[in-house]
Amino acid sequence: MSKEKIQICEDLADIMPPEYHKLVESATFGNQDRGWKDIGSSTELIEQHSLCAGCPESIAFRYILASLPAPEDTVFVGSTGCTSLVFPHVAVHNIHSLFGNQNAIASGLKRTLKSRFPDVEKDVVVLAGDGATVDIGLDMTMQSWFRQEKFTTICFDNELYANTGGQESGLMQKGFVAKMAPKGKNFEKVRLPEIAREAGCAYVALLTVSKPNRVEQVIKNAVLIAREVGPTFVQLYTPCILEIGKQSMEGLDEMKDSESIGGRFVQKEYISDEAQKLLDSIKIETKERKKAAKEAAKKPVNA
Amino acid sequence: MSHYEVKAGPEAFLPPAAATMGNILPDPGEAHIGGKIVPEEEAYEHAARKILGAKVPTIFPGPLVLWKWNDHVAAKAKAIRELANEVPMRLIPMADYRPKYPKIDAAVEINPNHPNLTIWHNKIDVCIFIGVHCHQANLALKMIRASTNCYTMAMCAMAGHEDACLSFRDADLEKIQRLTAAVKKLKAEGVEVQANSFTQFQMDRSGFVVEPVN
Amino acid sequence: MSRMNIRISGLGGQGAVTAAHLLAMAANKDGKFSISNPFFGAEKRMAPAESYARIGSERIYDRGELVYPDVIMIFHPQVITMQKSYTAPFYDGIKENGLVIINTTDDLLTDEDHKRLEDLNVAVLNHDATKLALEIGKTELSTNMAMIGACAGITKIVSLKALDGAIKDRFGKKYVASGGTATLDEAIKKKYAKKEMLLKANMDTITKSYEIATEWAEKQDLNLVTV
Amino acid sequence: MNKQVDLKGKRVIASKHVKLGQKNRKGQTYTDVNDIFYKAEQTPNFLTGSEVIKEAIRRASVGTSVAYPITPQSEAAALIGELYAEDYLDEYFRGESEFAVMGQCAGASFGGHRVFTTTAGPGTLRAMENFPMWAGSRLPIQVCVTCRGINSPLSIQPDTLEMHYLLETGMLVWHAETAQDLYDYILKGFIVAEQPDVHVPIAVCCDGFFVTHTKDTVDLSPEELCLTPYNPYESPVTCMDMEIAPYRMMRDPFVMKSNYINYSTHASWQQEIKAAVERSRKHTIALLDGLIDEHNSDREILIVTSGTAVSQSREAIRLLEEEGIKVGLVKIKTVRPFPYEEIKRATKHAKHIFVPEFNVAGWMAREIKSTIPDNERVYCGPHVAGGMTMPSEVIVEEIKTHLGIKTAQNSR
Repeated sequence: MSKEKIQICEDLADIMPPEYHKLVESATFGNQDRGWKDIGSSTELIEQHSLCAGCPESIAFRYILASLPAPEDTVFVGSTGCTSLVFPHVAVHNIHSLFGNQNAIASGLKRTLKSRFPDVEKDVVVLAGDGATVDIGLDMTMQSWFRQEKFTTICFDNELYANTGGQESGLMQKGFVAKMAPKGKNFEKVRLPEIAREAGCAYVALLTVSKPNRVEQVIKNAVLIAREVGPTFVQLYTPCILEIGKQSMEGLDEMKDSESIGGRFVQKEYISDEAQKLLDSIKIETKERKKAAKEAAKKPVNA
Repeated sequence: MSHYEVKAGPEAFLPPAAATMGNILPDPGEAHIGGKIVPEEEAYEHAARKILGAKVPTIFPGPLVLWKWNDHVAAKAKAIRELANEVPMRLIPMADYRPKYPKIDAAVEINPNHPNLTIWHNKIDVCIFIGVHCHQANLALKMIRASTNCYTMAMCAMAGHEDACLSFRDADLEKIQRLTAAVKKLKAEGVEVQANSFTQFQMDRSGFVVEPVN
Repeated sequence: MSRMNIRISGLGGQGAVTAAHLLAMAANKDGKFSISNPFFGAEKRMAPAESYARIGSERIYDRGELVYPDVIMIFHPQVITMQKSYTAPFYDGIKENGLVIINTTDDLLTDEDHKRLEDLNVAVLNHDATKLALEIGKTELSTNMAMIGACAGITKIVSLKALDGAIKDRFGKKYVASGGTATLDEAIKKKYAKKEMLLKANMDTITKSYEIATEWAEKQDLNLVTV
Repeated sequence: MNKQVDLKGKRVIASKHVKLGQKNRKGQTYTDVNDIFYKAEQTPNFLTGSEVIKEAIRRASVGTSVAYPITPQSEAAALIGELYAEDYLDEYFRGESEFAVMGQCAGASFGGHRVFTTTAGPGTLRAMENFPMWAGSRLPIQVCVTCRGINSPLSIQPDTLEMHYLLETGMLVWHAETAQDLYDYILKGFIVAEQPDVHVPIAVCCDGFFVTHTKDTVDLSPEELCLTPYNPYESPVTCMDMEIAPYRMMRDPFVMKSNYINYSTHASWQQEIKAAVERSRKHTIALLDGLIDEHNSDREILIVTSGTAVSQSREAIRLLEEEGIKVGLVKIKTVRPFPYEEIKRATKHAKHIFVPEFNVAGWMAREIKSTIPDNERVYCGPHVAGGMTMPSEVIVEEIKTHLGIKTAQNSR
């Protein structure tokens, strides 16, 4: 599709509530250089969310939506969990189906969109929690990587089952006392980034959402590499402040602590050679495009 | 023929879907009134009379005609406006189907998850759904029948709706115009509009341009 | 209405399923009604495998395991000696005036078996199909062809011409029943190098076996059902 | 309870699609389903059920098929792979489990493809969570269920218990008696399931081995004709391709939190799925010539059943007839929607109604008992299960015993 399609019929425009006018007028659909800085003004992202106040997941959502290269041609696949409370408010088609089969749904969806629209890049992005990605859905997560399905998997890692009240998950750290781990979790946090790399992902990133520019770059890399090269995986630490006993304002500090040296979420990136080549060429293209735009702006209009 | 008459409600805490009561959708060239299959021609006049006899006749345009996703719907939107102006009828949009957070503004929009709020708030007694995806329209129509006294009609672009009190099928631009023509004809024959006077609200991105006045 | 029910008991890999399909296809070509189906457990060589061909003068609805056969063919001695069979004894359910063809050189039946079959007036032919297959078809894999030939020779349930046509349909074009069967087909094809040679060798095996069985049948006092 | 839809002789409105008459990349002509079956010449072929599935899919303009091996459907799923290699399908791959396969099918259907897959026995149960999700999401996916045993101990043989689990999933459930039925139902099933007023998934069931592995004569429509392709925009819900409004669109909205919605939304949603299944009657009657078939249903003794049990009953009726016992037959073609009114009418004169079934539960007999008046007329059985065959002689024996007619066995 093109952004031109997201328009209101003139004859009925005056009865449409303001939020839809904003959606059309100030959306960054079609803008190649959209990014996290647009979150204050672009209402195609999320206007309101229904997560707990101060939840880092809500800000992660906004960064991700702002960083998508082509939201007008992106379809999300979500899974059961807190994220599914946000999806109805997002101006991108999104599918919620079952718990754990998000990567299976995305596999069928991506292949179909590729076959129906061979000349358009339709991006499919999976966005699910750690329970869905690692526990109940691990086989489907990994099998989609084995099969080299060309879409991006994003895992919101809050190290527990937040939506059901804080139960142990595979991505929980060892020793953490939680529901269903009354004596503390007795095995290590699953090393999903390493698994992703070994399972065939062309690009893997592990980070927190404390720094928006980093999130933006990682999401752009992941989506663009998924188009051309193969599966990509991004694991974002979005602590559940409620379940780890923190206050609304303490989410950012928690993320900063965990990403400092020796922490669980020191930023890691794995880029395959082919993916790196692609990123390099994109970098050059972007540079040239911006330079040309700058020069065009310098020239007098009637020249 | 059906024994289950689809009437304006309130019908029950949870009324059955009309299809499970044996009501059948019309074939091309037909429509249904109250569950009874009639020639389409008959339905235009019936619908026009219902509209003209209503105190608060309202059109609920759905996303398929509010959003200009192709040229045909832009033409349909124009025809809907003409119908609304001809009667006149109120226009209240159903822009999408999401459960809205924190709440929907029942005065100026309708949501398929809470359609009765809009009917109650605006005291709507006759309404037409146009351009709503069938699944969502059926949910809303049935919930309206459950708890309001609104007479519902559907201008469906596909196979029609048993859960409306009256339904057209294959409704394209021409059929919307024919309904407008039926209204015009009745008015010319001396049928008077019973609608309460009102001002159609208008909005832009800053909010109301014209506030709804009953 | 007349009907002949044929039950084939063999071991996985012997072509029992193919045999039933060929008989049914041939009957179909002769203008009779027919239906055939296999019955087996998890796919495995040398495990019991059964198949059934029902041939009749009117449309046949009956399917599944054939409990009351007119004709029983035993493709491998182990069906009897090792009880590799879904029905035990292997002739359970056979109808009066029936026929049993066993691929064997020796008599495998006990005195008790003989008595029971005699009481039902069931004829038994010990037929060395594997030997025929090796001699004429030049491969043990043609055992099923020899068995089909014997069945047709005695019962005349299908014509040689129709069998020839069925074989051409089955092996003449690319046919993949399952990975396993495809491999088997390939193995046979390699042995014969050319498809035509395979078809001819199969048909020769059938024909020779048909002649031997016809000769045997003429000496018996058979009262088989005809279709 | 619904009234009977009398639409015999009507044509289903199937193909107002723009592509009618055009050729696809394989040179097949997109043809109205009515013309494929009722105008074109049908040619007899001697094929197994699995080969018949392949031949149906060859003519079905399928976009995506996802495969997973489980006996007895593996062969059909693999044969569809051959069609993919020949470029009849756009997408085909092997999934990692039935649960995943059904998810992959859902994804393909959400994206706007016509989707076909196969499953059997334990696989059907592993996939089960997906089926009500398909229905609730209004995905008109077709799954061919080649029924086999599901219980422990393991059996790969025919058994129709798994169909019982499908009854309340919101899917259309049709039960083929023969390979011919299977061919017809697969092609016609797409057209019915994809009607915009229906638009729910369909399970075309058959008894594994008895149909899939049996070679039988089947009339096929010409290879040069194929179904008109699926139009994803002629749907009661939004196609998930960002090409259609509304753009702020979740399939399906998480109608869970009471502060957003009235709970009647959820209830109405379920009712709407049920309603969609009911709406399929109109189209199914036109295409399948009724939801049931009747043979001498005015007789006092009737057999009412579906699937292979019908075939075995036909033979049993033949045998009984030879002894002068006259028995009528009602074949049930669709289990969802259930032909309540048709069965009520067809069994009006019957004094004894026998329901032979290939499962221990006797679910079909329960369905019939809950439908007709004076249901003590219904005799639940005979039953076989776990791969046992049901010889016609056993049906004969059980009918005679129940009616108090002496036989060699029951007088022992």
